[in-house]
Amino acid sequence: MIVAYAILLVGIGTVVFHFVSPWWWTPIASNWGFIDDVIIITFWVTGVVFVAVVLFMAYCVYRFRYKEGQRAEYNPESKKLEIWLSVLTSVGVAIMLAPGLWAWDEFVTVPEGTAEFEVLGQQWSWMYRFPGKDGKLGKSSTKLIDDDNPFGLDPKDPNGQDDVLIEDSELHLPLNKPVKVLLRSVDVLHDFYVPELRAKMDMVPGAVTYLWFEPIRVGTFDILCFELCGTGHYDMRGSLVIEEADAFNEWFEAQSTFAETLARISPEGEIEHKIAANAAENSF
Amino acid sequence: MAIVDSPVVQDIPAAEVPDPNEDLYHAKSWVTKYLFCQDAKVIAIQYSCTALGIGLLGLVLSWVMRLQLGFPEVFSFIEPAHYYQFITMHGMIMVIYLLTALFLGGFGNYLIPLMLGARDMVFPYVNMLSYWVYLLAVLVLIASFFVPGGPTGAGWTLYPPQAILSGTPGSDGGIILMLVSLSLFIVGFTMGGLNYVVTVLQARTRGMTLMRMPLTIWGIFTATVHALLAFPALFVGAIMMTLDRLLETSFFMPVISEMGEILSYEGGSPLLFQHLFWFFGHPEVYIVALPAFGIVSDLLSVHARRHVFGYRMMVWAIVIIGALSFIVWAHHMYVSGMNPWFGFFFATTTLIIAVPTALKVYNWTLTLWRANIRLTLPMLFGLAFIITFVNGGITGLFLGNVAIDVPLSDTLFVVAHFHMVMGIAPILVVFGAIYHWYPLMTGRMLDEGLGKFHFWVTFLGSYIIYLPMHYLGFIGVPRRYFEMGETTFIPESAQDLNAFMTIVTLIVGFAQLVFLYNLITSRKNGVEAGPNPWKATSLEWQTAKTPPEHGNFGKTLPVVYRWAYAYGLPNAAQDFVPQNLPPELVATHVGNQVPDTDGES
Amino acid sequence: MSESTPGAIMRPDGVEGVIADWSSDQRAFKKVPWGKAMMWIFLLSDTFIFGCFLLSYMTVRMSTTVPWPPVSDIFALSLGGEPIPLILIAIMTFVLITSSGTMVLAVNYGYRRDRAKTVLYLIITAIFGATFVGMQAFEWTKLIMDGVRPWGNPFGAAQFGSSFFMITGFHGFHVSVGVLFLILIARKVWKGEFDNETRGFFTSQKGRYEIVETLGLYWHFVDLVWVFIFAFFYLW
Amino acid sequence: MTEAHVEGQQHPLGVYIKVWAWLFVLSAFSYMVDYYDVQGYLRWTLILIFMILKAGLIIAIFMHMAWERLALVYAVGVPVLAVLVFTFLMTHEADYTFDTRGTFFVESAP
Repeated sequence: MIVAYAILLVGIGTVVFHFVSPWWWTPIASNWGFIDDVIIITFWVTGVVFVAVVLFMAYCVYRFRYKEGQRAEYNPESKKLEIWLSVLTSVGVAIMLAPGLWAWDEFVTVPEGTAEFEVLGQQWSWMYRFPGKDGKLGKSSTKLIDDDNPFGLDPKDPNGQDDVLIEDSELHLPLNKPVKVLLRSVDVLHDFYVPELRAKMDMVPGAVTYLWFEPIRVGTFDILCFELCGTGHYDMRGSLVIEEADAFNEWFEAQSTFAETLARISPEGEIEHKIAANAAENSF
Repeated sequence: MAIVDSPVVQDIPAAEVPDPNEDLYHAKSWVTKYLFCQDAKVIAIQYSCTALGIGLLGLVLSWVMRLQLGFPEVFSFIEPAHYYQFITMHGMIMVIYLLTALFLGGFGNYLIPLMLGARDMVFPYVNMLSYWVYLLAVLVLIASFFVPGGPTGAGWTLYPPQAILSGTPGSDGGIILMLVSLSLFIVGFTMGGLNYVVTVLQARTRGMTLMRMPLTIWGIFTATVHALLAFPALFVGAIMMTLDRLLETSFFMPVISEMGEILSYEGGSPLLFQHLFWFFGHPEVYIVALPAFGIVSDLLSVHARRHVFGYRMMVWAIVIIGALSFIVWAHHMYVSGMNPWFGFFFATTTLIIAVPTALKVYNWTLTLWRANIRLTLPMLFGLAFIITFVNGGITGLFLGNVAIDVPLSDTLFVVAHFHMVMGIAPILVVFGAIYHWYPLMTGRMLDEGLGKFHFWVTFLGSYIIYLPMHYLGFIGVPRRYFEMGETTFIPESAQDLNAFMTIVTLIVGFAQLVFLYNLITSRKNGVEAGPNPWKATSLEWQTAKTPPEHGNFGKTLPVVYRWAYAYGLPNAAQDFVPQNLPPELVATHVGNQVPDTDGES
Repeated sequence: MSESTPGAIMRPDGVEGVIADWSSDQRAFKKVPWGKAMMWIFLLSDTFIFGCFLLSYMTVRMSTTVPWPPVSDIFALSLGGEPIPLILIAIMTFVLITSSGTMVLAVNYGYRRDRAKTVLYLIITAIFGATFVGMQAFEWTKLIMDGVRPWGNPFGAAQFGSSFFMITGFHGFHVSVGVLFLILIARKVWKGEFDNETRGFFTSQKGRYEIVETLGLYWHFVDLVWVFIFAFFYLW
Repeated sequence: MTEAHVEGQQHPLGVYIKVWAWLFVLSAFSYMVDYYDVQGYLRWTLILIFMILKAGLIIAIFMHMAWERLALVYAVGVPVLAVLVFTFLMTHEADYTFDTRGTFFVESAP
């Protein structure tokens, strides 16, 4: 008896907790609201199964509890019932899977013409790189990384000259403009995640991964590393400021380009000279 | 030709192999009888004790971690590096050294020969070696706590490059010992696993067809096949990572700039390790789950006094789940940066697995329908398993469905999910199984009062730890964080919840100590069980002596006439008919055991 | 079927036989002794190990942007002035195949209870196996002299050396273990332990000639793996 | 197992010798592929064909698979499919990695 009530309590308690829980996802700040919707669909489908199973169990435990001399029903299987259950389950699974796959298709297919920028992860900080006026990011190599070239950009690549480098963990993005984030790591696995954006992806050294989203809400959000990356993992934080285009442009203009950083490093103008020569060579 | 015998077919085929174990070698000295013993039952107990011992260490580690999470900045002795070492060792110990070893090495060794009517495993010597290599693996694992730099803190997934670089605690000796220990475990396990598989396939008694085997054996058998085919991937990964660490080969290591210094690695693929790891890692989930599925089916059936509903479906479900689990591995890697189209493939295969799994759940509950349910301890644990497993399985549908996994992966939702589904649920079955078979192993019952206390605290406690944890995951609280510090998105109340979970963890942990106490004291003080105290039908309860001796059965092996679930047979004299009761006695025989099992009495 | 098998049942063949065998009692693999069944399943597990080694090698080779070294030239050997590509590997292949041939003879004579010939062929097989390992050692030495190391080499992608030493090393280890067991079993056959079913010193299990076949399976498997290594590593 | 002697595999020596010879020939062929420096798809096809033939002969005759009951053949053969699926997927993974490297990284250090 107590056991049946306990099972009932656990079942009902779970559902009640679901509805009264103060812990729920953060208000969304990107275009990925559909993912939240799929979660809700999944909750409904699976919730019904959970409640049905638990209630059925509680009933059985109550109704068919042990009585001396009583004999259980001998009825090893019922094809009809099992086929019905298989079909129903398959339908339920399809209801969850279809929107899931659709959402994934959206997630991995970046719309044509989406602006790109790069996030660079390393133990245990974030840096960012935007393409300059040419809209193209220059090629890089981890081997080129040193104190003067923390991004490991190729000085010979003309596309990289006007890249805007942000050696700071604060990132700004303009509102309502879709962006493709190229993710690069120079040492170990990291993961770029802003809970309000719902989109995350690992950064794999020796490869470049990506995700895309469209910011739809102004605000300042936490950037967290979501893939264990060593002792300082929990401390690898950044912040994302989503703001109106004007404010963003103002911030963006104040940042320096790769060419400028290189020039700053060599006041003799040696490298600058070399760059100019390179650029001239490639400009035709 | 029918694939399955109908459940109660009474005829038995003629013998093809006359008692293949007739020349079983009996040990003569104390050392070979109890220490270097070749008897599967003794090996089982050695395995179980070692697994429970190392599991206790895993439990203690979880307390320390919870203290840090519940009360950050209170316990100054827990540093970030320690925290990461604790989570790594906790995960590895629980998954591999406790659950895998206990289900297969422990229950597998004990039950396979007994339930199949065999005298022992087919190669007792190799079986014995299996245990000693396992013990060596455990010792190497423990040794890693004492090397400079301590054990590895790379997370139980051991992802390179992080696992072998200096930014991770234990990257000196710890990671090497971890990899060596895993390799040893695999070698040792393979020795045992070959025994389990061949015994099931080749050493059954007369009349014991595959479709008459108890589901326990089906679960353990399929899981062992899994282990034999999945562990190789981990083995290869471990060898390659050891080479990367010691010889600076570049299998998993691309060019790396570590803290401003360019390392000598070049061109390797970190994702390769993840694929190898999860090609092992996903079947590993089923290595733990399938024996639990099988055992719980038997617990429910015996104590509900009713046959398992839809036995054939249950068997096929185990086999199909087993086969599919080799092509779902990358659902652990949706956000790993792998080839994006893999997402479609793996999400589909993963959700297909939900169908046979759900059918198993239905059949467990349908077993209770019109049954005669005895609320014994094994039954309670069985019921609790269903609830926790359904809950954990359902959250698996969130994580398996590729797009939903994107926001949820690497949050506490994942932690809650896998603890529910492959931590708590299988452990509940382990407890149920111990309460169920302890009388067979020792001849005495475990104390019922202590058992009830243990059950309620463990079940309800762990449920209220992990249920709310999912919701922290929805907020976006990451796993593997030493402390959250300042954030803009986590409410204050989340910390209160964390503190609450920590307190409950400690209470649940205490209950496990009560269980251990029960386990030890009942050995001497428990009520005498007598033969077949649960009135079960399967062969392990039909031995001449309880506990069974070396050779398991008497002079002749039992002959099986029916499936293991002949409960409530309408025309039988009592509500259960042992598998080896000759058909002509079904209507008249009363008693816990079949007489004349050994032709002696 | 011999009369010594009590109650032997005629079984259907083909796919029907699969179903009949799997749904029968006592054993799923009819006429297969325990040791052989165990060896087959071990080999299946080992197949997964070598499979994983080879696919890891494939993955790193396909994903690195550094060109793969010219394998055939690296393994060339000068015989009489002209370097002949892969000649050593070819000889090694022939040696291993020959050993497989002698092994199969040993198994055959074992079942005929021809003690002397069984021992003879087991020993020949062991000698071929040892020769193979010796040539492999020579090959390793040559490569190391050429500057190939597990962590890098002067010819191209670093993964060439790492995969080479790892895969051939693991295979060579298998061959060496096989040689040890060949010698061990040859000794047992010579002492007649399989004729009078003496119990093993460690295992306390009775010795039987089927052990030679079980060992044969292992030895052929080692040969089989080499077929794949030869194709995928040396020729590809 | 008293009946062990009837359970063994006994076959005439001739078939072994023939297979042995074939293995030599096939090995020689696959060596010739390299010796005559055949390149491209033809090379890979030939290598695979010879490899599969050799492997088939070893498994079927030397390892007696041809004479075993299908129950054993399937039990050993079917699981190997898992490795093939794994390999197939890894070719795509490796290609993908290679492509991103080519797109975003410069080849070598200065």
